[in-house]
Amino acid sequence: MKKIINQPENYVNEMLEGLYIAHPDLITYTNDDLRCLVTANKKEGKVGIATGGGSGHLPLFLGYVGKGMLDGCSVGDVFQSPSAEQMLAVTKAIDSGAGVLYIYGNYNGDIFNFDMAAEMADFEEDIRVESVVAGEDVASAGPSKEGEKNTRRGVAGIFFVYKCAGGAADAMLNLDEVKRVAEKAANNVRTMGVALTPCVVPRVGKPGFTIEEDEMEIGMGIHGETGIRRGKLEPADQIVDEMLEKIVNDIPYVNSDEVAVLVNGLGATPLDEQYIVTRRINQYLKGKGIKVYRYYVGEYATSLEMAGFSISLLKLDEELKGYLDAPAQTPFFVQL
Amino acid sequence: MKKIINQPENYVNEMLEGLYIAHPDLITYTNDDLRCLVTANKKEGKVGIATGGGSGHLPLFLGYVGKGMLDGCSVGDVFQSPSAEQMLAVTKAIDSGAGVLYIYGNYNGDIFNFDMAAEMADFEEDIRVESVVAGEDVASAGPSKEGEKNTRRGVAGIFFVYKCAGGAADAMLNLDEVKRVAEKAANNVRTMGVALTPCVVPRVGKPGFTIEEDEMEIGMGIHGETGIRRGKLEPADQIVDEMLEKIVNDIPYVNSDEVAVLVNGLGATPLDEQYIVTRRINQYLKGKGIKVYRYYVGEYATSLEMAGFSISLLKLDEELKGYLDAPAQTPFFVQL
Amino acid sequence: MNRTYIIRLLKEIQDIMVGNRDYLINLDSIVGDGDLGLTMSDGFVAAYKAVLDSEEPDIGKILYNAGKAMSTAVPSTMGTLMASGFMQAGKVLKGKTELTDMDIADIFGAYLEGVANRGKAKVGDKTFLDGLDPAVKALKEALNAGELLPVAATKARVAAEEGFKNTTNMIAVHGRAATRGEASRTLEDPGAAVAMLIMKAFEKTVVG
Amino acid sequence: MNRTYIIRLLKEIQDIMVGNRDYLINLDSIVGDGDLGLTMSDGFVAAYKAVLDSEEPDIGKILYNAGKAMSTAVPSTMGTLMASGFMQAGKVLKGKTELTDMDIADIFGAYLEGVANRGKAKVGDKTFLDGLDPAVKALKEALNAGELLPVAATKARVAAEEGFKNTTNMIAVHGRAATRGEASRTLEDPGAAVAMLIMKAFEKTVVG
Ligand SMILES: Nc1ncnc2c1ncn2[C@@H]1O[C@H](COP(=O)(O)OP(=O)(O)O)[C@@H](O)[C@H]1O
Ligand SMILES: Nc1ncnc2c1ncn2[C@@H]1O[C@H](COP(=O)(O)OP(=O)(O)O)[C@@H](O)[C@H]1O
Ligand SMILES: [Mg+2]
Ligand SMILES: [Mg+2]
Ligand SMILES: [Mg+2]
Ligand SMILES: [Mg+2]
Repeated sequence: MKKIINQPENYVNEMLEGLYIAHPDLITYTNDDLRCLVTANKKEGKVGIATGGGSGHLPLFLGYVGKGMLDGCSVGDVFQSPSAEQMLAVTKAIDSGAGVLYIYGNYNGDIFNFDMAAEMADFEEDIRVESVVAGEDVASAGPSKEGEKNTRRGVAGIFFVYKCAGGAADAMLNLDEVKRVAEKAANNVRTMGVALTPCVVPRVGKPGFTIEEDEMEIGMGIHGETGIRRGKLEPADQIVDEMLEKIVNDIPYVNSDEVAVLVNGLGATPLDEQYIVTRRINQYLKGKGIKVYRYYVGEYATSLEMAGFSISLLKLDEELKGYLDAPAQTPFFVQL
Repeated sequence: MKKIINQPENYVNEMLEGLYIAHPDLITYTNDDLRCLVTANKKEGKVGIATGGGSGHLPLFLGYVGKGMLDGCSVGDVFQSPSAEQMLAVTKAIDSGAGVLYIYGNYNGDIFNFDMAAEMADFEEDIRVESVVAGEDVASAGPSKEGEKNTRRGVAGIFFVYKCAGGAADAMLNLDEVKRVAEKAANNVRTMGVALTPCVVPRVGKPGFTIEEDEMEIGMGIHGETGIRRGKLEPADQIVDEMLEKIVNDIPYVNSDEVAVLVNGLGATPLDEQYIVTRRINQYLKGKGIKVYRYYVGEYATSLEMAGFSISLLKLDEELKGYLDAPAQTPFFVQL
Repeated sequence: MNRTYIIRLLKEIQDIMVGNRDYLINLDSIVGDGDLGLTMSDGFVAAYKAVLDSEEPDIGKILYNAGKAMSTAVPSTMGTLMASGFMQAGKVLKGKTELTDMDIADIFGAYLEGVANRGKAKVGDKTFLDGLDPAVKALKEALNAGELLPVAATKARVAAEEGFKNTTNMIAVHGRAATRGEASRTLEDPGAAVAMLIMKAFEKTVVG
Repeated sequence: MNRTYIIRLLKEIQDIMVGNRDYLINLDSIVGDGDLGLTMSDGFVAAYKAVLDSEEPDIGKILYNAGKAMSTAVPSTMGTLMASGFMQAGKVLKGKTELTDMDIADIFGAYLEGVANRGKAKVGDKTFLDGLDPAVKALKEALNAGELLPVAATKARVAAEEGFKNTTNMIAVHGRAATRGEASRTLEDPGAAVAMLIMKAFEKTVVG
């Protein structure tokens, strides 16, 4: 395990200490708990947006707290949910009377704790809370049928949900409206990933799985969850085509649809390679008659030092375009 | 070699194609050559700033072309200098009568080519060009004596030189003044790095060096140049202390000096670890009575998929603070 | 029975979870990530500690506080589900300082309800519910039939054991085990084992 | 001698670099990164190609264009240095269409000057200069002493060979080899080998 760390037990807290030191103008914490991260610029009267989840995915989740996006984030241990109590503390700190929207990924632990926190907020604090769960990894399960629970894992596409909901809240829409926008984004985003190397949870000290020197795993989750298939590493263009085929057929997209594209590095994959991927995405979507409104390329949701990347597509309408384009300023994402 | 690429020969050009697709509002190219990258928002009357160098260091070098920083960048093959002809093409495209400043790293190939380009610009195009060479890796050589050539390698600290010079040019200072500011920044920045794993140049296909599973190399350069010492991997705090000791004693910094700090990931090292490093830097500098004016944390100058990080300190005065704080917008760096 | 009994019950559950830490780790290592022994022993220790020194006479509040402490200590899948069970029991029992035998059955009934509401699983989904649901049914049936609490508790414990064993005939549809699909059938569900252990601890508090 | 001679000279240099590609790769692999055989053969091929089909009578322009082509093709350390040599020679010879023997010596003198200006190395720093500098001196001395060009060319070639061999008594202070410090002394300098090859090619054009 080659990591630049001190005691593995202190990994998350020391990371957070560094974070508050580097970004005092944007973020702070509440409840005397480093893991209850909130914006340093609370906007009165605005719907608060909270997220949360396990550590090990920076800039996810906490990195999107700031102006124009999220207002708070509860921070768990590596790949572990934070507690409902921490979520509640964040909720209390960011509510300014307009209620709070939770946006988080579709994982058991997070769901249970956010649900519990929402109940506590209601019973104990009289804060109205609504929730939107992002689950858009097309590799993790089939599409959910009408009325059925969505069992797909939430991965990098949650960035688009944050951005659109953040834009809506910043425009002073009310809680129901912000929730509607977040749901629209969540329903119209699809992601697929590929992993080349495993990652090491600091307290575990060894890789969560092994993969041969000439292999890749298409569809692997951001905690190393099993993907769709493992096979020999292929040229970038071929990998991109396979991933996009699955994504594009899932919504499905039709000719002349407009999308935003997120190319996301999982940790160890250089930016160069992410742009080689971008080039192919552009060719592929052109071939399908799908227009790209905007590209985002970089590390948006990682898995420690895993090598690999994911592609997310967000199908846009005029409303989503507006909120996507709205300015934002957070420690890891600035848009004018 | 686990890379998401097509033919290694096409690595740089395909990366550039993706880059232009993703950032059409900020960058374009000149001379029908993808490798002659220039801003899409030329500001008339402003001193042009050009850089250039080998690929494999994204976001360096090209990623800082945009508003408020650089105006152009010639792009070489991985770890290879671009040609003087490409530099000249960029120079011609970005000059708007106020002359052009070259800022680049202290490497033989780059120096020879930028010097040749400057001569061509003068002889063939009547464009006045000045140059500032960044060489601030304290691990690569001793400090240069009065009048002697600086033999230190240029690494991540060049970001500060870009930022300050970019701010000065954007404030419409003339070429001599912009050069003076760039030189001041270059003279007051110091960097040191540590590497944990090697990187693979795509056309070479195998690591440039080997390093044991429990070892690190302090002071290694961003092309894998030999460092100061190789030893067992140590806790983060100990590594930081050793690096800062060397940096702080080099200028030297004195009590109550103010600095900007850049914590830079070399490629595969997660952001979490970079913040663990930030935390310790803060403790260390506090202990020395050195004030930190501003932190920058993230991947600013990488070495493909190398694991490791570097620390850069820029000693500030009021003038540099002003230019550092000035707004900028490039594909990889946005500051309000 | 009053607050003293409830605290005794929490202590027995704590002890049995600590004692079966490795057993649970092993069970969870086969189908999941192996953390269940750690989270259950840490979690029930936290629940017991939180109420041990309180003077609180309201049994509802005691149970609620135990749940909150647990949810803070171990915000994992089962940690949060067990906390939800306690908190629901707390809400249902709120205001009581003395318990009838039927109140005891209601505690477990509410606990079951709390877990079911939180996890949204159904009986038969191969979860904790498949251990606790038959136990609650057996407990209530026996008390309704006029049996004494110790006899009813033993019946509940036996039902929980059988429920746990029956999970080897079910396909997992929740959590990590679910990704195995049909291959999960013959495996014992670790969460159901926790239900069985809770019932064992309960039996001990009344049978002695 | 006119443009035909210069093009012949460029062809001979190209041929010798292509023929010594592996020799230069091996030399540079010992002290550097092993690319010198590739950059010198690619670079001098590009230089020759750029002027081969031109009708340009101005010898200065021919040399300048050869240099520009080389700098575009191989922007490496030695690639750019060799290009700088050609371009300086081009500037000095500008306007000439016929060459005296002394003009030939001036070409190499200017080439040396171009490399020295670009690289800012001194004779004795264990570089290309240590191969070419003694050769240029020998060439001029012989011509000044009234020797015929073929004889002078042979003396220059011998001097370059000796200069190259003498680099095994120098410590490298530029480029990759410099990081070795004292340990670089006994190694042959690859750049000086290139100077020796250039002089061999030159000798061939006049001795036949
Ligand atoms: N929705 C649910 N409702 C009730 N119990 C559940 C649910 N999902 C999972 N479980 C139980 O949780 C147990 C695993 O708990 P735990 O080890 O904490 O989960 P993990 O480590 O996979 O997050 C399973 O054996 C199952 O009994
Ligand atoms: N400043 C300099 N002036 C003249 N020649 C130099 C200088 N620096 C290096 N050289 C020559 O360049 C040769 C190496 O060239 P090359 O292989 O292109 O360099 P690299 O691959 O290390 O960039 C050395 O053997 C030396 O003769
Ligand atoms: Mg990374
Ligand atoms: Mg990276
Ligand atoms: Mg588990
Ligand atoms: Mg070389």
